[in-house]
Amino acid sequence: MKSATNKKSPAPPAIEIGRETKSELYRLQLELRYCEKRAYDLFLQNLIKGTSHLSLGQEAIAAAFGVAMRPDDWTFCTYRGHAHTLARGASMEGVLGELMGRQCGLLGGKGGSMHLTDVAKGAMGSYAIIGAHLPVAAGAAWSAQYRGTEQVAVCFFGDGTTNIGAFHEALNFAAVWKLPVVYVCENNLYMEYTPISEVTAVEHPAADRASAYGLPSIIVDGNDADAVFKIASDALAKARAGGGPSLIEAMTYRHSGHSRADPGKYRPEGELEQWLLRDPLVMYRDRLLKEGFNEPTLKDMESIAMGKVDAATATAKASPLPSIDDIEKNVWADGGAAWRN
Amino acid sequence: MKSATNKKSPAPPAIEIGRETKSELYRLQLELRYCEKRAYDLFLQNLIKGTSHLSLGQEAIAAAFGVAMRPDDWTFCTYRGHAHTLARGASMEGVLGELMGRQCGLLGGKGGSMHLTDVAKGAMGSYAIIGAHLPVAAGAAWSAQYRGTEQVAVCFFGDGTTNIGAFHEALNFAAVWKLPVVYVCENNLYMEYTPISEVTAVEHPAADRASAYGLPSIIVDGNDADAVFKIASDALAKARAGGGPSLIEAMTYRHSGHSRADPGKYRPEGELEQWLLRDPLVMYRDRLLKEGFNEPTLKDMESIAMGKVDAATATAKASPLPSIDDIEKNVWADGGAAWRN
Amino acid sequence: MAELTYRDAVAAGIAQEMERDERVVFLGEDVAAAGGVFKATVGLLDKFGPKRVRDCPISEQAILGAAMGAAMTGLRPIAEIMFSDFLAVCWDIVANEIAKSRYMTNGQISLPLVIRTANGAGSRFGAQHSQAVENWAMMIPGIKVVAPAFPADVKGLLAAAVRDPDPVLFFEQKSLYSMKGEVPDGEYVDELGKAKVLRQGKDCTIVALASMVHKALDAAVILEKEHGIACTVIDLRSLVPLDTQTILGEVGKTGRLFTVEENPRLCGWGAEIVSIVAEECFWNLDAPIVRITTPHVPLPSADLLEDNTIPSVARIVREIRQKMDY
Amino acid sequence: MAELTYRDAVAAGIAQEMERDERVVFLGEDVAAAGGVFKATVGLLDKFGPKRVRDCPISEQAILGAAMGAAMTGLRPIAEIMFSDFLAVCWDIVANEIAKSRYMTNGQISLPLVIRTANGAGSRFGAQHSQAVENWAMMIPGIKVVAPAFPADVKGLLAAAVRDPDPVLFFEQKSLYSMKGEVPDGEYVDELGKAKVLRQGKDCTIVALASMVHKALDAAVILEKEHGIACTVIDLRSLVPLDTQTILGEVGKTGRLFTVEENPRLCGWGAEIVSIVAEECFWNLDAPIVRITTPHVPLPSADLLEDNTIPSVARIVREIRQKMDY
Ligand SMILES: Cc1ncc(C[n+]2csc(CCOP(=O)(O)OP(=O)(O)O)c2C)c(N)n1
Ligand SMILES: Cc1ncc(C[n+]2csc(CCOP(=O)(O)OP(=O)(O)O)c2C)c(N)n1
Ligand SMILES: [Mg+2]
Ligand SMILES: [Mg+2]
Repeated sequence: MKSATNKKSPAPPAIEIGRETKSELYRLQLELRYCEKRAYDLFLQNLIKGTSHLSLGQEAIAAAFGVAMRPDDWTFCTYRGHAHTLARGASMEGVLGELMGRQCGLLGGKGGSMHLTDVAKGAMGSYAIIGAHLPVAAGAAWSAQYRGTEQVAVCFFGDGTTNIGAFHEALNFAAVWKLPVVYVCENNLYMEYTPISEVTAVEHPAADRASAYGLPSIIVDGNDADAVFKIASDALAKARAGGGPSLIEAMTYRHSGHSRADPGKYRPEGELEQWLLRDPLVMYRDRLLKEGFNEPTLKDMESIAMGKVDAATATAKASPLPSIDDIEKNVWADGGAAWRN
Repeated sequence: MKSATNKKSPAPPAIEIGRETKSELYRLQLELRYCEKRAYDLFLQNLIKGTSHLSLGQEAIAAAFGVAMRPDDWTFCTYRGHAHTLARGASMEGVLGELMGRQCGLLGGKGGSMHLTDVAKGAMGSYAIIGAHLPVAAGAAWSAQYRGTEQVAVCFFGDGTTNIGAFHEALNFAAVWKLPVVYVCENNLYMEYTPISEVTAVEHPAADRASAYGLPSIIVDGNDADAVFKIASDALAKARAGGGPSLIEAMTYRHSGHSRADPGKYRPEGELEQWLLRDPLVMYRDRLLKEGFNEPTLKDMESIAMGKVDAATATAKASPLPSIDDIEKNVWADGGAAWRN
Repeated sequence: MAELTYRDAVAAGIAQEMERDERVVFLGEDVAAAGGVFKATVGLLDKFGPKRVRDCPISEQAILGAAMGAAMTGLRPIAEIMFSDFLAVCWDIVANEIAKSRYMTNGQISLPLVIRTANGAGSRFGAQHSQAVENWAMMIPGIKVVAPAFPADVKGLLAAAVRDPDPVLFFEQKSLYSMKGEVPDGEYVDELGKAKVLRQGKDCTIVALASMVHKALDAAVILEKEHGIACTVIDLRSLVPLDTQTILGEVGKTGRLFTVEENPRLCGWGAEIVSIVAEECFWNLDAPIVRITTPHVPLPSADLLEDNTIPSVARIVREIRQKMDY
Repeated sequence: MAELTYRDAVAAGIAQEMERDERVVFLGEDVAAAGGVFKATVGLLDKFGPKRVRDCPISEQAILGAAMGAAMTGLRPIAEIMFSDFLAVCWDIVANEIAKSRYMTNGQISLPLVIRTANGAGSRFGAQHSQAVENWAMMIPGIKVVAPAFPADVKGLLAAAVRDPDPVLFFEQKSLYSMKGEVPDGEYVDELGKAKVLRQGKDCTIVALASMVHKALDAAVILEKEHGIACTVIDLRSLVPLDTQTILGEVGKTGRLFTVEENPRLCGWGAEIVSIVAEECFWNLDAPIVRITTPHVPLPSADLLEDNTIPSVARIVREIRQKMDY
């Protein structure tokens, strides 16, 4: 098992995390975990079709950024974007409804699991073609820079994504233009079914390449919400201050298969079990207890989160299907799909 | 003026360059120089149409590789590929004829200046879309590796090319598969009209990125044929021995504009003049004289080279135009262009 | 004859060619150890080893570029692009490099390679994983375009593609991977550029491809039984080369042409066929030519929406019936 | 009215919009300091400064991705892709991202952006710098496609494209950059999706685009003078939206349709128009519809070869004359 190392990282920023923030971090991780688990159950019940990519085990990263970001910052995610979208405050019924192809879905059933978007919350889309959203995030950052709004774009992607051309173009572009964008590589050790080490020339696919863009190498334990929160806050502050982009590699592991279709058989025996010992939620709960949160408070939070997921599930299930008329809507800004007169 | 530095380079290999090799290096540089100048003259006479990108000032690199490579090695070039194609032994009338759109042209007038190819000599094509040939060269190297032939693919490209996605994909791919390919970045300080430093996040666009592919950083004085020859021999030997790819950054400067259309006005005053002092041909001639070659020998070589260019020009001029029937030939292996029955 | 799935016919076709010819190599993402995300290449790694069956990074330009470089130096690579939508990230290598190299070099460079890719809708994968993009390829001179509808054609045409001296883009229909069908045992090689008349009828000619062949056949049964309209159904099987003789011959007999296309409307292959028929078979036409296509929209993902976007059997029946009333 | 070149009309159109709207920004390779390799954007850097007019690395995916990200967050970017052939290296951003985002997000994301690019043949640049690829774009639902033939249209349609709330791919014809023409002074905005009837004749209708408009007009003069054939000539000006009313109306009058396309034959925009006419205007047709296109080959570079590959005035005259003898 590879573990997070700090060998190449700058000294951790001296941010102190308050109790309220810690509570937020736990709440959000809980919601993401429970909602993803629910999505999985709904698949098994055949209420969710198509494909779906869960973030189980990787929630600390989405949660930490969700808490650290300003409401008007922007998130860009991949097909594995349920958690990141929820972490910006998108409604759970909007997410579950979309997975189920209901009218209440964030996209009214037009996009599905891989394209979750909630522009009002700053969730600027989930992109299902590897690498594409990295330059798009740079563009949003350019817009913030141009207008002087101090907004920051945060772009999440996987280890496998570092090998596609768009990664390289976006990083260089962002660095040269000193754009306020934070690139977050969630290194979960696999690109789909292939170990990342078998297809990548360096050990740390993001961090070992930061220098190619004049950026410092940053590696963080992606299963430790506090550690990610600190790194995130630092990178966001730097971006807001005009200091340009950051590239962060967060070491983590997904507990489930790559997608719904994948039982994850290619993993060496015992690997999952070892990572389960480092489950971000379990670790965070232990830490909170050690830091003086009490068991009833945490239990309460847990049942509130579960209640939220249950309510959202019920709402989504009750939502009607979209209308066939929707098919020819919203190709163009006029709401229609006409290509001729 | 930026000059070549060796600060990050490994110790230069201990290759001794014999007198015959030196003579070859001078001969080849002369031929490349004279032929490119002739191409320029032929433009001015309107005998060459379209666009054309000359290597004037950059000949040492093409020549050094041309001498160092094995006859069955492969070259992949860009639209700035006259010199590299000639350096593999392609006929001068084939090159000039192609520029003039004549039947004797290497491509029978089908390709033009930007696509020179001579498969029989291992010149596997000139590619006019930035970056595309880097993965293609990796593929040729894979084929050599697969068949165990110890052939090496050499791929030339410019500084500006390091910012496109295909560069990144090819370098990682070649490194992971340990392919026998040598990537040669000719850093002539400009991508077309834009100084490379304005659009690149690192000082050395190739060398500062080598580590992103687990490769050593190599910078060489691209105006010194001996220095390039040594580095080339080393990289070719490493590739042949199964040691995998190299990425070499050769510092150089083009004396003419980017293309036929470009007077080069964007260059700061005096820059060209300073680089002319480091003209690879002038420097090499001086060195040969110092090393005991005598003036008449060199003069002889020069007039022989010029004679060769004159003869090729005459042949090309005398060659007929291609036939209109050629238009629908050679889309397919059967020689034709039929897409239907 | 054995009964194979469409997916297993892929593996069978590749295996047949790899056994025969050591120059055939296979590369792609997750294709070796995992046997492909559609499980269409299971067993090849075990059979042919990691030197010939190779997993790649997510670098589609490098994958196709490597296939191209290998092909021009003596190998016969088969490269997989996981979803045909991803051809967009390596479109330069397909459209500008692979397709043009032989022509630009006046025949010096040969590229005997095959690009296999999973094409088409029906899996609720949304707009970026469901496109039918065979017309992207048909537009580009210099590359052959094949799209089989049946397991036997998968094996036979894939083998033909591997043996072809020119580059071939081979579209596998992802919604058909689990379809079963008879596939000839032993060495089996088909021929590129031959359409198949699957059914003959006097009233109209339906031209279809890949998934739409099955819908056209189903529609033809209903049209005959319920409405007394007898349809000829042509499975194109390949777009380049295009078997215009079969099309013109059949349209000549029925005087009526319908195309059924999964691609969005504009510039689909059906338009090209219409333009050929409207020029060369004009005097035999009895009525307007009608194209039944996906509307010109990206694909939605929800079941209900996706099913009502791509041409359905019901829609084919309805449109043909209405138009035959002319 | 001032006389401007096609190239200067580009700069004039951009300048007009940048002056009007601070959200309009412009990015591309060598576009700022150098004023573009075709000198179509000279003066913009001086006028609007380096914050709004920006030189980029050779990173087409980053350029279009940045334009997309900026557009969805409130800017109105104009991005240049130097040669339209290079759209292949960023095709994913065009075809899968920009074109689909509004639809996939059910209208949440708006992308008011323009991609300008130099299209077409005639400069002896060879197969990778000479393509007419407007049909690549027409195939993709979700992006508008414009291709002007005259300087005035360049300015007016470019302004309309910048103001359009949807993404527009704007094809400039590189062989026309030095063509001169009258361009309205002051603020000038045209409308997307309107074809223009440039000449009316009773015998047949010719539909053309960009460079082919000029050839069609020249051919029409010869056909009338030397052969007594009176042609209507339609300049499409935009492919999406497509002005089918004008096409159908004019074909209805003449009963004969010829398309003149610079793109290689298969799946060109002409095929789409033929398919519309063959369905909706069938009963008014007097004879086969004929497409005059570049043969389905990559473009050769030598003068003689290039000139004989793309449709020439002589070939248009010849084909129409022969076919009108039917
Ligand atoms: C251009 C492209 N190639 C391939 C794919 C198929 N694909 C989807 S996810 C994936 C693996 C991505 O791995 P990584 O970046 O590590 O992200 P993770 O799934 O682990 O979060 C691949 C290959 C794709 N969507 N787009
Ligand atoms: C994908 C692509 N983008 C842009 C161009 C236009 N272009 C041709 S050469 C060039 C500059 C290349 O610079 P560099 O790599 O430094 O090579 P040099 O010309 O200096 O040898 C550009 C932008 C192209 N041919 N392909
Ligand atoms: Mg991963
Ligand atoms: Mg350069």
